[in-house]
Amino acid sequence: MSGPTSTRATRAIGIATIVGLIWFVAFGLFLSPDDAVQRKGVRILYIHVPSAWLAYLAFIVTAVSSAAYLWKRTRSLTWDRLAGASAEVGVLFMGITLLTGSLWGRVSWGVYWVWDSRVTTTAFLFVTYLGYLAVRGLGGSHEQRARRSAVVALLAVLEIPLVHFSVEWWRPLHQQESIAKGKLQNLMLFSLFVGVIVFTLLYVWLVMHRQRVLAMQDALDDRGLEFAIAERRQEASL
Amino acid sequence: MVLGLDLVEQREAVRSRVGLLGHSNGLYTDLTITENVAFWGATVGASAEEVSAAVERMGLAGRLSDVPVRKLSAGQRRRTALACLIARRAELWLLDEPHAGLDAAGRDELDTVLRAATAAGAMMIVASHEMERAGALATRMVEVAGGQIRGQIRGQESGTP
Amino acid sequence: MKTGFVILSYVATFGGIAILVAVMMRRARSMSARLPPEDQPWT
Amino acid sequence: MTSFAVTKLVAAKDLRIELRSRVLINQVLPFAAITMVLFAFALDQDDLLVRVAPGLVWLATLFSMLVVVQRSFAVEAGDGALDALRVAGVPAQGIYFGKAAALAVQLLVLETLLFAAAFVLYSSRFDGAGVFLLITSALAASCGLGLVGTLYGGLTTGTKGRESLLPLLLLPVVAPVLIGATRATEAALGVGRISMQEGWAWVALLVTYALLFGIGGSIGFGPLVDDTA
Repeated sequence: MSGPTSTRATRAIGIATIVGLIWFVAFGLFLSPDDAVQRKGVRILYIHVPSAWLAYLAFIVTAVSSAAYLWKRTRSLTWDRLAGASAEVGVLFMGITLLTGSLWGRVSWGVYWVWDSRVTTTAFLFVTYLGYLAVRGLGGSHEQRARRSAVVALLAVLEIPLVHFSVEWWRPLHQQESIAKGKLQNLMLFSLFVGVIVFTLLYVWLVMHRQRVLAMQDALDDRGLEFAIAERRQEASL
Repeated sequence: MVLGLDLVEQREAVRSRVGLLGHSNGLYTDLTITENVAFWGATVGASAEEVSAAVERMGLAGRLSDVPVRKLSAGQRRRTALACLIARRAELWLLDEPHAGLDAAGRDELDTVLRAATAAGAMMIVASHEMERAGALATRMVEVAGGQIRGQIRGQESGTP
Repeated sequence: MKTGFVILSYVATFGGIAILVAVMMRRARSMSARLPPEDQPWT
Repeated sequence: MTSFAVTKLVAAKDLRIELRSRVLINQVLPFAAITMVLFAFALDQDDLLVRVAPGLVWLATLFSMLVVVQRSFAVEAGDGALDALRVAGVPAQGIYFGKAAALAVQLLVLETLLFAAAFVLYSSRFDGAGVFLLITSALAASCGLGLVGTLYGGLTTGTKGRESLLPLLLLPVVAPVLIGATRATEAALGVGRISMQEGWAWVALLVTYALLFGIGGSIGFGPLVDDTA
């Protein structure tokens, strides 16, 4: 598993993540009992709930590092790359949340999608951060990209409460969903707990690697740029 | 220090007193010459007289001034942009290849206008490939290549630009 | 039918992550080859 | 030059350009009208149409807004006018609020005409009491849309793939305005199971939305449009 972006730290976290994943799948699929109410359906929740929390964590990290980039004293492209890497991993987890959520909905109520406030806000977040990643893809220098995406990330934070509040008013939370969460026995709670730990490790591991890949990408762009300038300077002095 | 302002601390303040004219003229093509110049004048609260004086000095007065910018020639657009600089009381002009894209007549018109402006006291830094034309205008010339100053062609070392 | 969906959610989640990680690692290897060590401060 | 004076100046300039080029009347309005007619074809039942008329009007407004925003910044980017303004030290807040005000005015004109079309095409009816709620919600929604449209319009000017990026960024963001304005309009027209009092609650949400984006936008607009480091 050790690649060019690996260090002792990522290797340690990587191993811990893999061990955790094996535990998680074992508990999630086999060791934990069926739920009294929804029998097997609860196993999907073991992925759905942690990935939702990790997606929110990822977007908080993106917002904080965007603010750190914009603040004069702590301005550095590392913050920008961390914001980008965390947003990418966040979108991945949000995608998993939506996928497992709709599978769980299908299993529990026989319908893939339900227009209640939480699911709608999740979908909104997914699209918003797809927009954020599209903004990161625009041209311009690294500093322009960093500044532009930092502002968009902070604007996203401004939008979230607005959307959540208006969607909450529009379609209050479904009753069944809150009941299902209510009575999880301890073994199930433990699976959920393992899920959160493992997903957090996975998130950290992914972000560390992704951030270094972005750093290399920037370095490659800069090399390309320097080469062009050097060539022009040489050309001018002929 | 530029125009008495420290470029590090007062970056924003110096902008309003400097006029940059690059390849794009920064005009609203749907509006007429007078409307464009009046708009730019209004950003510094210039009076109607100042606006018409600016249009006058750039040789755009009369019927021409009510023509939408999109119908103008490149030379006329360039002069409209310069009129906007005058209307917004820019003291230092930074002109990037002002002659680019103009025909011979347009260049002569531009030279007379630039010479009149410097006579009226405007300070100008012109970047141009056309040595003879720029040479005729400049009181001091410096050759720049590959981002470094190569040499001083004419004009005193120090003293007024 | 329910177990099918459960298995699907696990396979899709961890299969997807595994594929993305493989792609990322491959791109990292190709980029790292073209970059001198000083551009990779973590090494 | 105070920001407020610049706001008035920029708004007047944008509206004069619009009056001169009449893009709103020649292109945007026909587009919106066609959208309304297509909605009628798609939905096909008259009683259903009356019920969903508010939603259709606001949907047509949102899609038209994309065209108006793109036009508003095409005018700036065409000859580098926006960059020239920033290089000349014109305050970004002034430009932001100026362009947002001009956009809001154009949206209000558009909404008035679309509501008229709704009364004709969808035979919507309403009593006097709803007028005040209808006008207030339209005003609040237009301000919110004007501010948000200018903010993301400024972000996407001059970038490649701009046509597809603006809807991707803008449409999710205006979801609260779509929900709020539609509910408030339904209350005003007395369709749907929403009371007048609830309608006013949605207007409060629209006002909060506009205020938040007024503040956030005026801070974010400068950095978004400045290309200098």
